[in-house]
This record gives sequence, C-alpha cells and structure tokens, in this order.
Amino acid sequence: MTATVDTAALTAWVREFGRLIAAGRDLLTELDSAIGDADHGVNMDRGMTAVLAALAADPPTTPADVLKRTGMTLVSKVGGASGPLYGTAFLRMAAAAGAADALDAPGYAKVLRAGLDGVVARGKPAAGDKTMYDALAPAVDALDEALAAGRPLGEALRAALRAAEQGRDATIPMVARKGRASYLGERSAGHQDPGATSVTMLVSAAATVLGGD
Amino acid sequence: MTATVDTAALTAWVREFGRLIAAGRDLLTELDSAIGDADHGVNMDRGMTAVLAALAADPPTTPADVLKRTGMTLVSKVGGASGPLYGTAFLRMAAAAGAADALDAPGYAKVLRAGLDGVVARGKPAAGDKTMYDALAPAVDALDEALAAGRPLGEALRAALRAAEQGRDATIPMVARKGRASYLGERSAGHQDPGATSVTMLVSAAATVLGGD
Amino acid sequence: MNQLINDPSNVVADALRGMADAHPELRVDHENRIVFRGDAPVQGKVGLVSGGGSGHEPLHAGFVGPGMLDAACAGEIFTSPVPDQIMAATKAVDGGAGVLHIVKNYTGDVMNFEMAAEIAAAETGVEVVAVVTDDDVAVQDSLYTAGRRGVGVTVLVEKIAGAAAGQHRPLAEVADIARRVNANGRSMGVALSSCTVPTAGKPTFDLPDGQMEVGIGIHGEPGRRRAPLATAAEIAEMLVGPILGDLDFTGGDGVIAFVNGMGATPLIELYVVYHEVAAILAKAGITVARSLVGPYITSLDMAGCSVTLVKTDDEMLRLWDAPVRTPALRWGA
Amino acid sequence: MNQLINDPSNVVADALRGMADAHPELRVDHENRIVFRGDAPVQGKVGLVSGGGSGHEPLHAGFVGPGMLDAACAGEIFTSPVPDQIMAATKAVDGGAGVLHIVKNYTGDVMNFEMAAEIAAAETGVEVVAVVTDDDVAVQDSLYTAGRRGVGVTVLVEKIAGAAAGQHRPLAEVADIARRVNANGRSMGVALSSCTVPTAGKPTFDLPDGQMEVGIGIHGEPGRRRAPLATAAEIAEMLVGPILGDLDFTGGDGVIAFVNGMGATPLIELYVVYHEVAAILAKAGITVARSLVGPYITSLDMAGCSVTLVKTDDEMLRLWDAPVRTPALRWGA
Ligand SMILES: Nc1ncnc2c1ncn2[C@@H]1O[C@H](COP(=O)(O)OP(=O)(O)O)[C@@H](O)[C@H]1O
Ligand SMILES: Nc1ncnc2c1ncn2[C@@H]1O[C@H](COP(=O)(O)OP(=O)(O)O)[C@@H](O)[C@H]1O
Ligand SMILES: [Mg+2]
Ligand SMILES: [Mg+2]
Ligand SMILES: [Mg+2]
Ligand SMILES: [Mg+2]
Repeated sequence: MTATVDTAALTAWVREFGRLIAAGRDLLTELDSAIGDADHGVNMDRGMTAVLAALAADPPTTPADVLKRTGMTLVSKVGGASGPLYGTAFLRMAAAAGAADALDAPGYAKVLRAGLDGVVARGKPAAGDKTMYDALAPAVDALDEALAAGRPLGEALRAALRAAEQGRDATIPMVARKGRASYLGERSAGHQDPGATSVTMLVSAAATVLGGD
Repeated sequence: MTATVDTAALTAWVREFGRLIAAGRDLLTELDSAIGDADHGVNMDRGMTAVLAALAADPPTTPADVLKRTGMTLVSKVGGASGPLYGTAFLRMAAAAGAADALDAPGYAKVLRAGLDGVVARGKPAAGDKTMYDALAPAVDALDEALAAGRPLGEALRAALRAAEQGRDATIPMVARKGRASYLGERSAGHQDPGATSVTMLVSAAATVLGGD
Repeated sequence: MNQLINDPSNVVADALRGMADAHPELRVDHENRIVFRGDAPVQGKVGLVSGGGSGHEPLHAGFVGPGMLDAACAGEIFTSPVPDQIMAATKAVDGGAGVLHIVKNYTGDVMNFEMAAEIAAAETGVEVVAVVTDDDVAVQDSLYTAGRRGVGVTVLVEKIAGAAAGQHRPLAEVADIARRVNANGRSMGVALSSCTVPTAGKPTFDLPDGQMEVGIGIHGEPGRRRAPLATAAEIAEMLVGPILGDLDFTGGDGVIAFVNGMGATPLIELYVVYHEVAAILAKAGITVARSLVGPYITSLDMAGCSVTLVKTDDEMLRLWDAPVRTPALRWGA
Repeated sequence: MNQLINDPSNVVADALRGMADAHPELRVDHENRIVFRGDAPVQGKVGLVSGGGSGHEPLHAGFVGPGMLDAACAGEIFTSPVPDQIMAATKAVDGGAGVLHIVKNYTGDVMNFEMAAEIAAAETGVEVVAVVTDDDVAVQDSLYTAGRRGVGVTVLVEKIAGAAAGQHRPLAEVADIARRVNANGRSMGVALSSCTVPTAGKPTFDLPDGQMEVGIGIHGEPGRRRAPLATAAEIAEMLVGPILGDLDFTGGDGVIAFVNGMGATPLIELYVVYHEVAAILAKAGITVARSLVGPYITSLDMAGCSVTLVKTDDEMLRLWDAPVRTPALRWGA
C-alpha cells in the first residue's frame, strides 16, 4: 500500500515544521550563540511565520505550489545563510514535484533528495563540515534505503529521523569548516550545529505528519 | 608659653597632610563616587605627591615659602575644583605669613583663617552648602576661640579638629548647593562630602604635627 | 570593566600621543597637554581655547582645527585642566585679536579658567573673554547653587563661534554669538550604565540591568533620579519634555537637533532615539533645521545618550554650515 | 544589557526611520530597507551597492552618498539582507554603467548577493560584478573552508571604489580597484565584552572582567581564543603581529592605518591603541600615509577594537583623498 502525499499533507508538513521551529526558536538561537551569531532561531522563526501566513492567506493547490511558495518566502524573509539554503532546498523540491497532484513514497523521497541537492549546490557543504548537510544527507539516504527495502513511508521516515538525529548529534565533536562556526576553528568542537538541529526538525515534522502509514 | 611654628614645623604639617591624603586616597575617591565624579582622592594625592617632591627637592627657607610653593604646586597639578580651592587657600596663607621666620599661635591661626578666606573668595561657599567650607570654617572658628580663651596651641588645634570632624559629619544629611554634588539635588543627602573629609585631614595633620605643646 | 589602556594613570598622555600620531595637521604640546591647530596662532583671528577634564572625547581636542577651536587643554580624566595649561594655550593662540575661552559650567572648570585669565591679564595683557556654557535642564538653576552644567551645547558653541572667528570677527562679536548659542540651547541626558574612571578601576555607581539614571551629566555622576529602563520612545519624551518646558523652541529658523551618545552606546541605538526625538518635535510644531547624531561629548564608557536642542536664527545656521576641518567634525573642507 | 530601543524586533526599522529623519539628503525605502543617495541613479556612473546584517553601523548605510555607496541594504541584526532587497537596490542605482556589489565574505551574505545577481541577470540584464572582501587574518584561509571574514577593509573598499566610480570609470576598472584594496588589506580584532543581540536579549557569550577574546569578527561571535586582558600595547602587538606576518607592508606608498571601535569602546581608548599601532609600524619601517580612528564597522554594543592596514599605491591614495559626503565619512565636500 503506497502512502499518498498530497497538497494537504505537504501543507501539514510545512506547518508542523513551522510549529517545531517556533517551539525550538530559543534553543536554536542558543546553539547559534555558542558558535555563530545568535540568530538562527530568530531567522527561521521569522521565515516560517511568514510561510505559514502566506499558505493560510491563499491555500496552495498543488504539491509544487506548497513547496515553491515556501521556498520563495524563505528566500525573501530569512536572509543569512539559512535563507538561501532552505529557500533553495524548497525551490528544488518544488521543481522535483513537477505537476503531480500527489506524490507516492518514492516520489516524496525524490523530492527530499532534490532539496538536499539544492543545499549542496548553494552551500557546497561536504560531510563532516558541521552543517545542516550532516543531518539532512544521512536522513535522505536512510529514507531511500528503507523504501528500497520495501518499508512503508512511515517506517522509512522514522528511520530517516533516527539518521538525522544521529547526524545532528555527530556534529557536536566536529570542527566546523563551513559557515560562521568555521571562524572559531578548534573552538567550534563540542557544540551542536544549529542548522543540523533545525533540519532535523524538518525531518521530524515529516515523520509526524506523513508517517501515519 | 607660646608655641613657635617655624619653617620646619610647617613643612612637617604639609608632609603629614600628604601622608593622610595618600592613606585616604581610596576613601576620598569612594566618597566622590557617590556624589561627584570619583576623582577627589586621585586629584589630591597627585597634587600632594608633587608638593612633597617639590619641598624635598629644594627645601623651603621661610614659612611663606612652604605655603606659597604648596599653593602653586596644587594650583598647577590638581585641577578640578579642589586645585584652585586648596591652591588659593595656601597662596593666601603664604601672603598672611608675610616675611616672618616663625609664627606664634595667633599668627598661625591668622594664617589658617586667611586660607579659609581664600576658599570663600574662590568658591563662594556658604555654610550648609555641603563643601569643604563646612568643616574648615568651624575648625578655624574653634581655633580662634580656644586661643582667645588662653588655651595652648596643641589644645586649641585639638578643639579645631573636633570642630572639623563635627562639621565634616554634619555634611552627611545636607543637600548640596555647590560643586558637583549639587547636580544630584535631594539625592546628595546621606553622603559625606569628599572635600570636607580631605580638609579635616588638613586640620588633623596640624593637630598631630603642631600639637605637641 | 575591561578597558583598552596601558597604565590607568597614563591614559590621557597615551591618548594625546595617539592623537598626535593620527592627526599630523595638529600640533600637540605633550608637556602642557594642549592640542593646537598646526598653524596657530592665526594672525588677526580671535583664538578659541576650550578644555576640560578628559574622558569626553572627541570633546575638546577632536574639535581643534580650521573653523572650530585653536587649542584644547586636556585635564586628567574628569578633572578640569590647570591654569598653567590654559595660560600656555591662551598665549600661543593669540593672533592679536584676543582669545575666547569656552568653559563648561563646572566649579572646577570655571575656577581654573578664571585663575588662568587673571594671570594672563596680569602677565601678558592678552585680552580674554570667557563664555560659560550651562545648558543642562536636569539641574535646577538658582542663584544659590553652582547652576546648570555645561553639556551638549558646548559642541555647537564651539562650532558656531569657531566659524565666526574664522570670519575674523572681533572678540566681542564672537563672544556674543557663543553666548547666543548657549542661551538658546538646552540639553538633558540619560545613562543606561555607569562608566569606569580608569584610576578608580570600578564603575562609579552600580546600575542593575533594567534600571537607568535620568538627568545625568558627563562625569559618570548618577542622575537626578533612577527609573526603570524605558523604551526609546519613552526616554525621548523624558529628555525632550523638560527641554521644551524650559524654552520655547517654536518659530525662529528651526532648531539644531543633536542626539549624542555617551560613549558606549552604538550608533544604531542613537538613530532609534533620533527618530523618536524627531517625531516629538514634529508633533510640537518645531522645525528641525539641522541635525547631528553621534558620540561627540561622552562620559568614558558610559552607555546612554543626551539630547540637545538649539533654537537658531539665520546667522547661526550660516555659521553652522560654514566649512570645518577637525578630527571629529568635518565638512566643506 | 540595557539598550536604547523600543521593541527588540523593530530595531532595524526604527533606526532606518531615524536615518531618514536625520539625513534628508538620503532616500530611504523602508519597505525594502534600502538607503539610497537622494539622486540615485546617477547616469553614466557605476552604481555601488553594499549591504549586510544590521548592527555594524555606520556600515553600510552611513557610507551612502556622493563619493561612496549609491545604496545600502540593511538585513536584520547580523543577518544578511535577502535577494529581493539587493535586487531592488541594484535596479534602482543602475545608471547604465552597471552595478558593483561589495560583499563581506560570510556564507549568508555571499549566497544572498549571489542569488540576487542570478535573478537580476535573468530578469533585468543589469550588469553586476561582485567583489568579496575577506581581510580577517584571525581566520585561516583554505580552499576547504568558508575562508576569511570580511571586516575593516570593507570601509576602505567602499570609499576607494566609490571615488573611482565617482570619476565615471568603467565597471571592470572600479571592480579591479576594489579587489586591489581588499587584496592589500588585512585586519584583526579583539573583544573586551560580548554584545547583546536585541532579540536574544542577553550577551552572546560570557566574558568575565579581566578576560578578552582575541580574533573576533563583527557578529558578536567569540574569537579564536580567550586570553587574560592585556595592556593596549600588548593588544596592539597581538593584532598587528599577525597582520604583518600575513603580508609585506613595507615599501609602496605607505599604508592606511585604521583603528576601529567595536561599538562600546570610547574614542579615548581607540587613540591609546592607535599610538601603540603607530609605534609598532614605525619600528617595522612601515610608513603611515593616512589614518582613520573611530567606530566605523561595529558589532552592536561590543567593547573592543580592530586594526586594519591597507598597503597603498599612489592611485589608491588619490582616491582615498577624493571628496566624500556621507553621514559617517565626509571630507572635501
Ligand atoms: N556552506 C554551508 N552549507 C550548508 N549549510 C551551511 C553552510 N553555512 C552555514 N550553514 C548552516 O547554516 C546554519 C546557520 O544559519 P543562520 O544562523 O541562520 O545563518 P548565519 O550563519 O548567516 O547567521 C549553520 O548552523 C549551518 O548548519
Ligand atoms: N564652590 C565651592 N566652594 C567650596 N568648596 C567646593 C566648591 N565646589 C566644590 N567644592 C569642594 O570640592 C570637592 C570636590 O573636589 P574634586 O572632586 O577634587 O573636584 P571636582 O568636583 O572638580 O571633581 C567637594 O567635595 C567640595 O568639598
Ligand atoms: Mg546565525
Ligand atoms: Mg571630583
Ligand atoms: Mg573632577
Ligand atoms: Mg546571522
């Protein structure tokens, strides 16, 4: 039985992501205080608040519409590193969603990988650079793997979440090579990356909202 | 038996004053922090250190010489309100000492009153304005009174010191009308005046050094 | 508080060395702690001498140069300069047209400038006129007190009188204009932190987060009252209200509106305050003819700001606009 | 930390209102948070657009005006502006000769300016060249990292490129000069206190009295290392040493020496530091051709300073000396 991710489901995913960001705003800013400039929570919350308002004001009609408007709003409201990164990710997801009315599980996985590719295209992160990539890449890989092994979407998303969480936690000992944290050199070790933390919320939102098999 | 205050005695007086100022430097600055600008101890200590160095480098030969050089050095080293006030006081004392080789008790009292007049001429303080005047004026009055009553100089100086101390303590509840403390209005009440405190040290130095009847 | 200094007792001397290094167009007399414009004395021009305690930078040395001061005497931190310095400066800038002393109204400053003028008159015959600034409305004026403090208006007096002197006007006229600026100027300030006098080594007063001192001067002294920290809009009201209550600023040729930083307040906050001040003035029907925003008369590392308004006339505005070339105020040159 | 603000989330908008009030010669687009020179676009002149997170005032909006920038885009505090803003500014300042983007090297700034340039190229055909500043020697440069931060040199790039654009030189030439200034510039900074991002409401890091952070940037981030507070002379060594170790500053036409305040450090301390910097340069046989002392690229209410040196040639000096008329940098006009 293939789960169907339609416009409503994607909207719910984005809304749940916004909720997690709002709830985690202070945590994200706190993490960014240690190795960045104390604004990641504020940035993401400003952006997601605008996204939710935009989606509520004028409900989207296709999956691509949800994703494109989320990306455009993030690009024009967030700024900083996370604005172009999340923005590009959602815009690439929208392109991957194409004209479909709904996505099946592999389709959703392809969309998420397109998002990851967007992050890579925009930020050129490599594994171990201590960025959002270190949580998102393992999550996307785990999702593909679980689906390839025939697992249903919900189970696959829970595996993706576990991978994201492990990737996020693995950023703690890393010495940053990208983003502001890289300026700290060795002093960046011992702190969890803010972007890896927020992107884990994105995966978590998917597991919660799209994971009811 | 009339005590004789000669060049050496006056020099000793000024040196003892310098010692008390150095020892009280932090106290004076502390008092000035509460109702002024946190520099009275530093100002007076800078000035008196220069005075002692000048007197040591080239020992004065007459009472007027001690007083004049003390006054000139204070004028050119202290600045602020206390520089012109103490400087003018000592310069007026020098003028009152005239050409005498030594002062008798009434002569010394006249010199001290000339100093008080100098403070009045320069700063126009009135009683109760919460300034050095409120300690120095009662001290000079007490000195005159005790000498008029036939007391020896040492006893008279101890009476003067008690009057200075009472005058100094009496500045605590006063609302300042002169100097920086006046800017605080009612908030100046409850704090002891720094200048009244340092001028009490001047009288104390006299009681210690010139008071051995 | 951490400070960027060497020995606390050498801060003034060290900073003057830095000024000499950074501004070769000035001449610094390190012995007397005087900053001169390089070409002083200017023959036929009234010489302008100001000075005061250090710790208010750029006041006064940062305002030395063509179109403003001829010399600034630097006292110790928050301690007025001594008569020797003032006399030396006075003699050195006299170009035959006399010398104007611009003195902030503090007992120490007034007495030291007074003694210098007395000695200068007796010893040299240089004609000296002193103008005392006293614009701080936080202090009640009275015959029986030390009177109001000289604060923000001093910067504007130095600029405008400097321009008048630059036109080679006679001493009496330059002094008149200086007095007119002062008479038409009012200020009030607020502190959001204390400052630390280097030789004292700790803050002059304790100010907990969430509290502020209203009605401060420029020497780290506490203000007239302590109050809970307010918004920029409320603070602007607290500062501008008493100023407008003390003098009618409507009419004339508008005001110069000056929002000054106390030393540790960043420019972004000063602009936030400026907007609130401008809004209050607009509501009160007062035209802003010119503005100035920045830290120009400071109190070491104190956080806070002051507002100064000067009611102008056409002549004052022309003198304000005249070219000036100093380290801290420069235009048209 | 007490701050002079209204609502923490409105600081940028409020400060832009204050800038508009105080500087009628500028035009402020409040919707897009862009400060323009009043007469933009200037036909036939390359348009200069910069921008970045707010909290660095006067950078960048304080440098808008004849002889420097045509527009500055203000992001949120410490957050780069978004592509929409940058595109709007780019279109509005294009006078037919193309537009130069001056971008400080931070991931966020670089990516947002990049996206803006991509969209501008696709949508409008305005020719855009970006120059990225990266002068901070505290950060090790490497192909595999984000590279060095853009800090103090940005001010000098904006001034010198602005003068070149003012002479109506072609875009490629203006961009070349901007790159030359950056390539010849090196900086390093120290923090004596943290700063407080208004929306965060508390200091970004804890720095006890008697400690400092060496090798900081301009976003309140901790430095490369913490060290016991040192004297101004020692700190000058710590900052100038790595700068001189990274580039040979001898010869040429001397350097521009820039001692910058981080926002809460008073001018008197900056001059103390400047003297120490000048002494080190003299000892190293490096001639100071020009100097700049003051808070020009700040980090909110952080205490501390940075030193920037730029090795100059005759052309750079002539462009540096050219008239400039902006709120924060003004001479000859
Ligand atoms: N080059 C990059 N590639 C991928 N992610 C990056 C890159 N640079 C930064 N990031 C992510 O962005 C996060 C910081 O975002 P944010 O604080 O909003 O922006 P800024 O650093 O501009 O203040 C970091 O924690 C990191 O995960
Ligand atoms: N007009 C005055 N007459 C007499 N004494 C005064 C007057 N003004 C100030 N003082 C004295 O000077 C003291 C302050 O001296 P000081 O702190 O050295 O100078 P400043 O106030 O310039 O910093 C006050 O405590 C007060 O006793
Ligand atoms: Mg950040
Ligand atoms: Mg004092
Ligand atoms: Mg003093
Ligand atoms: Mg940021």
